[in-house]
Amino acid sequence: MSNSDYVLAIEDLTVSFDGFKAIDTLNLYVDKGELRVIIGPNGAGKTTLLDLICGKTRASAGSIKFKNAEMTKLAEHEIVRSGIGRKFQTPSIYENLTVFKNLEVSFPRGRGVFGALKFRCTDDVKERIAEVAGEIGLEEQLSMEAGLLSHGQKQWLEIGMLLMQDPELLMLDEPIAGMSVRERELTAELLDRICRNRSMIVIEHDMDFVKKIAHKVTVMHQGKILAEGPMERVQSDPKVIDVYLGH
Amino acid sequence: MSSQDDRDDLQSTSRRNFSKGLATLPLIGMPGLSLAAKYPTAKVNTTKLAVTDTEVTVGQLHSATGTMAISETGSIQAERLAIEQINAAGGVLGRQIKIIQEDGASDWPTFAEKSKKLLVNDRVAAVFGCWTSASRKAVLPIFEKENGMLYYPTFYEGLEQSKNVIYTGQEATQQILWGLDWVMKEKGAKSFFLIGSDYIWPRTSNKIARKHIENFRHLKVVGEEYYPLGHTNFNSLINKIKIVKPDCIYAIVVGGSNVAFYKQMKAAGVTSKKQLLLTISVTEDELLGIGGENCDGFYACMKYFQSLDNSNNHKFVEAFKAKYGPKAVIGDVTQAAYLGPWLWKFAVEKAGSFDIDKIAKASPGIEFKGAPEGYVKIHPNHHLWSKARIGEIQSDGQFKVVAESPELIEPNPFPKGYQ
Amino acid sequence: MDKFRRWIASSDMASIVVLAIVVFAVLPATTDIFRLNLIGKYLTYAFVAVGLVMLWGYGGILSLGQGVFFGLGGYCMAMFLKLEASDPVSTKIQSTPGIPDFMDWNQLTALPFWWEPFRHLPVALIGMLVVPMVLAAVIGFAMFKRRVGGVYFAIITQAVAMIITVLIIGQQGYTGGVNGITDLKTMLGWDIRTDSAKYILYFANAILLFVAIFACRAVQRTKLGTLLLAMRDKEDRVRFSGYDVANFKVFVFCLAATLCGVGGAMFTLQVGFMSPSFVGIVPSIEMVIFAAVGGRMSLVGAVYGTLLVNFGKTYFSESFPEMWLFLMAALFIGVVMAFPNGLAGLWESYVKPWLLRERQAVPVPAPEKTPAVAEDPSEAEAASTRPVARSPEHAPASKNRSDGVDPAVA
Amino acid sequence: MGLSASDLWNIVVMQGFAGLSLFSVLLLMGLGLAIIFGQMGVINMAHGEFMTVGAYTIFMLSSLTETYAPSLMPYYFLVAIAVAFVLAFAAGWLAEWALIRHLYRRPLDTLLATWGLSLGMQQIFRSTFGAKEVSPTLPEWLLGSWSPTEGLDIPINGMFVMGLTLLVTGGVFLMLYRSRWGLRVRATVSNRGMANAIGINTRNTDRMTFAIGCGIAGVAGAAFTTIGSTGPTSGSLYIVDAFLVVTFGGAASLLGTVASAFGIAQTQSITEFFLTGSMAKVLTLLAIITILMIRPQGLFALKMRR
Repeated sequence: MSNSDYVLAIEDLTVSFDGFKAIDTLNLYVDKGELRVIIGPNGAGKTTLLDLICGKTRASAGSIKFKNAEMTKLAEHEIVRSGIGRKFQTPSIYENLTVFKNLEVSFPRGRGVFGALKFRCTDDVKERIAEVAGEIGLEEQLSMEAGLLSHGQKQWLEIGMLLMQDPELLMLDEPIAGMSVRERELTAELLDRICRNRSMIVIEHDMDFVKKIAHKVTVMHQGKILAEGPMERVQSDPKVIDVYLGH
Repeated sequence: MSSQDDRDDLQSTSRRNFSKGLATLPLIGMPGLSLAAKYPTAKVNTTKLAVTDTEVTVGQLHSATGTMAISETGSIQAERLAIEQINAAGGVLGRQIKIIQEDGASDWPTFAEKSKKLLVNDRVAAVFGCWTSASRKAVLPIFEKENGMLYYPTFYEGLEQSKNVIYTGQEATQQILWGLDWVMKEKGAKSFFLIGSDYIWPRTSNKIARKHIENFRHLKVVGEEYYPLGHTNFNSLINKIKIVKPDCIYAIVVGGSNVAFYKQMKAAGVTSKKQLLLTISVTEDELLGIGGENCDGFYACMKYFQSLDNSNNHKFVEAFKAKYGPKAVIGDVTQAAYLGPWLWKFAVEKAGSFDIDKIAKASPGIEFKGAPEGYVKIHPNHHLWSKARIGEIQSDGQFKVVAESPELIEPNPFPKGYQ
Repeated sequence: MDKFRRWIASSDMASIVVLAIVVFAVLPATTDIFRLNLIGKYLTYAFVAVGLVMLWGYGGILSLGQGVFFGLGGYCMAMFLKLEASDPVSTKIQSTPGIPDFMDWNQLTALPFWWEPFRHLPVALIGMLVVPMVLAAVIGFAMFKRRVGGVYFAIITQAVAMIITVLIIGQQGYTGGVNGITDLKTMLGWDIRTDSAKYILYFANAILLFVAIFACRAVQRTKLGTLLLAMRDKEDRVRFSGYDVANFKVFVFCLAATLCGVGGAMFTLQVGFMSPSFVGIVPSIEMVIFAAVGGRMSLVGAVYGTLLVNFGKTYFSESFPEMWLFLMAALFIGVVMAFPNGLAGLWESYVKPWLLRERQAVPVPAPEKTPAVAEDPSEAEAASTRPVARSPEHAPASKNRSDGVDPAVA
Repeated sequence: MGLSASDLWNIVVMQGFAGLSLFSVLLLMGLGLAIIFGQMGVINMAHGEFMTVGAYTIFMLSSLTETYAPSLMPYYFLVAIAVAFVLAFAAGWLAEWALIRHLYRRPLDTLLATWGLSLGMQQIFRSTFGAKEVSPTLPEWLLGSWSPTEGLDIPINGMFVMGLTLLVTGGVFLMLYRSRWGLRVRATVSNRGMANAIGINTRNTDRMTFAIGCGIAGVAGAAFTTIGSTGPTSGSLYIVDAFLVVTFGGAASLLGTVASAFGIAQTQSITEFFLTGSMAKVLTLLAIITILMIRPQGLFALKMRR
């Protein structure tokens, strides 16, 4: 079977830390335009999976193919440049730069040393920044130091920084942690909007939120996939209930 | 060392003792003022040096801090003692000597900076200072350019001669050749293992030693090893020595390494009972740190030892201890540093002027009969004629003088056949 | 007058102008040539300090081996000057005339081949820039590609400094050993030891220093400068924004090294010799201290810091020879404890508010905002784990604020 | 060269011992730093000076004993080592209180501050004991060598240092992994906030840890009087080596420090045997740098799930 239909095809992926298998012969396929949510109890290996895809952790075995290109041997920045964006669990933004600068730095031009020296903030860059800022609802805060944003705004800013690069696969690790109810709603809408022309993988614990956004849900447990499918089916899967309720 | 307190009683004892030794000198006891009047400042100082009717300023430039302070402290003390004694005896041309002390801080660029300050800013009439070759090399161009006069106390590698420096220590051949001949003749040494800290003085000295051993005496050098300055572990080296079993170890290890070397030699069973060792880098000062018990029975070749038995030296040791305490020790360089101010004084008086050019011209031929080492004379090449002596290390940190060259040895900083 | 005061307080250009007045007018006018030459020597260290602002303040990379690059630059220049000083006539007493004296003492009978190119001034000039840069690139690629950072990098640079020192001292036939390369006299026939030469060299050095400051300032203002700050605080985020972080670190390391090389070469010219005592660990740490005293985020501060520490060293050691080490120790400890942002921090938090004190009375649309960042405890904590405090009194932070505003908001 | 087989054997044994003895020297000087730098993250550039405190303690007590109770000379050394620990401990306590505790959040700043501290301490030594080196009189039994057979000399001071290293290392291991203090230290290291929250007095723990590290440095300095020099700047001879040992081992791992001391000592003593001293030093350092490049976190880095 050809995997070329999938944006992301993970096969037999394994990683072990001193013998402990955090990810164990895992297979996962993500479609174009799909918003996949990964859930699972703590220590299931969700974040490790994202780390593996974006190259932060190196696989012990298996393959990760993005648009049919092998990712496991690439350096992190090469993975990013091929179109994968990743948001970290705790908002990872440059706190002492302005929101504007945060976005500008993320613009995918002048990524080499000399490119960065030559880079000028031309009109198309400004336009793009304004566009993204509108998308994440931070137009008013562009000149504010990013450290002064609220926790939710910081999460949005990080998503905005990823959007600047217009990735084909966007991976978000707990994007609504620490958000108010109102902010969660806005985030759900935001994710819905930005999902239109790209694939996404989201890790989330909040089941209501998952229900709202997920096209398909993958449940992980002890480094393996326990169940996969639409939310309703997964929710009623006895194995899943077992794991979540615990013994 | 400006902390030295002017204890009048001590000073007067030293003065009394010393004046006896200097009875031959014509200036002792003459009232200063009349002498100064005889030599008006305008006449004796035509180059705007820091000389007034009553005072002449000299500089002292050693490391009071940093790693070299260990070695240079003795020189600072000896020069101060000499200057104090000269002042007590009426000064130079009726002028009291005033000292400006600068700290070279064991850092060659600092030496250069401070020497410039002394010569350009303070216009000192002479500088007593430097210890390592590196510091001398750093200041030498400045002394030549600004036309200053440096009295340099350390035994050194030679290969240098300057109008602006008087070398009161031995150049390499004076210290090396006679000593090597002595171990060959008296101890029957036929094979040598040369050891040094890795810098210019040990390397040049060992080069001269090797040439002497191989080309002139036709004996064998069985090993030559250098270790970085500050190296503290010599066990591997000691094992290498044990393999080749040289008749004589010729050691030029310096600084903190010195202590580690001898302590580890002793611990490895390489003691004077089994092994002959000759060094040119251990004086009484170094023995303070090494501990005599760790290297007793080994030999050092110097021109001066504290235990030297002559009346000049007895007075000198007495005065030194009176000033710096009964536990103070005097090494070869300390004595050489003590010569500096005296040789300068004699040169000024011979020239009748403080001008550097006149002093430089007057210096050759100057004798110091009151020198603790016995007698020295300045050679036209600005080094000193002096004797070489072999001392055997005693466990109390002193040397027993076991041999002495019969004649003064001529300084030869550019020895033919040794380069 | 008010306008002027506000300009002084708010523009980083103003601080450069003030420094220029100090360096080009005040110091030469008030000191004799001996002291001026000393200041010239200090200003050569300022190159290293300026480089450290970029490397450490901006890049967050602490190198304890900057002396290596200073030394290499200095040696390149010293080799050229030494060859010029070693013409066959003035070295005729040697057994091999025409080679440097220390080679002759070490039985070398011919000039080593790698000395040969240094007969030409252009080679020496290029060498003083390229040799430190290449070594920095080699170390940088080896370390940063492997993600060696922080304290590990600092300690490895110490080991490098140690290696280079041992090599230079051990290979004395080729390098002059512990004595270094001394007795340098002329450059292309021009006597560098005269007073007039010292004046000229002082100003040449000062001009080069300002070129360096402007170059660094220009780099700070590019995206690369922003990226350095970004990397320092959130390296992973930069990496996962598609940047090869190591390359940027190598660049800034090379930049700092090159500046060191220029400083070293100017040192050789002004002081007249070069020795391995600069290459070691002690001077390298001292140079870090210059930058720390000046304020590690401020280019201009670094120059003041260098001047202050060295004035202190010279003054204390001349006036209190017994005490001076205590005073220096107190200075270092005091700066680190009380003024972690150095002189620049003092300026930003005391002088500047004072200069701007009437702002409330006469409201003017200053390009600045004054967010109260430092009050937020969680952030203060996050920030303080980094070598650089990022409180609002920071020059670059405020620069970024004013920069960031213009396009989008206006 | 006229070497018999037994001569050769003796050299091999002695060379092996030389390596072990350097190992124990490196380990002993690294241990205190492994606690201060490895566990607390404080870059203590004054570590060498705390060693010098220990060395001068030996000197003072040897002088006192020699003057007032010469009959006790054979025994004073052991007591003096304990006193060296106490004095260096006290000095460390003081330094922590006055200086270090303000800087925990700025590790690189500790480097600068402790550099200043080391300058100050050197000057204190110089003012108190004079600029020249001193030589404490060591008890007879510590001097010389033990020769079980002809031509084989095992340094007694080397064996003593080795024994002491073993003792101190064992002690540190026990303290760190078996005692309440060790638990508190490790808890504080891995999560300061949490440690505070569960009622650990992190401030006291820090001070105690720093002081113990300094105390061990004092013991090392005391032991090194048997093999090295005692002077105001003696400590500076050891500082870079000590940092390399700890870094090379992987800062947070005590076992790493042991392994790295062993590796560095063997490399150095073997290369020294076959090459010149200077080249041996260069090669050893290059090897360390290369391995650190391959394993950026040191030999025994904690592999953590990120």
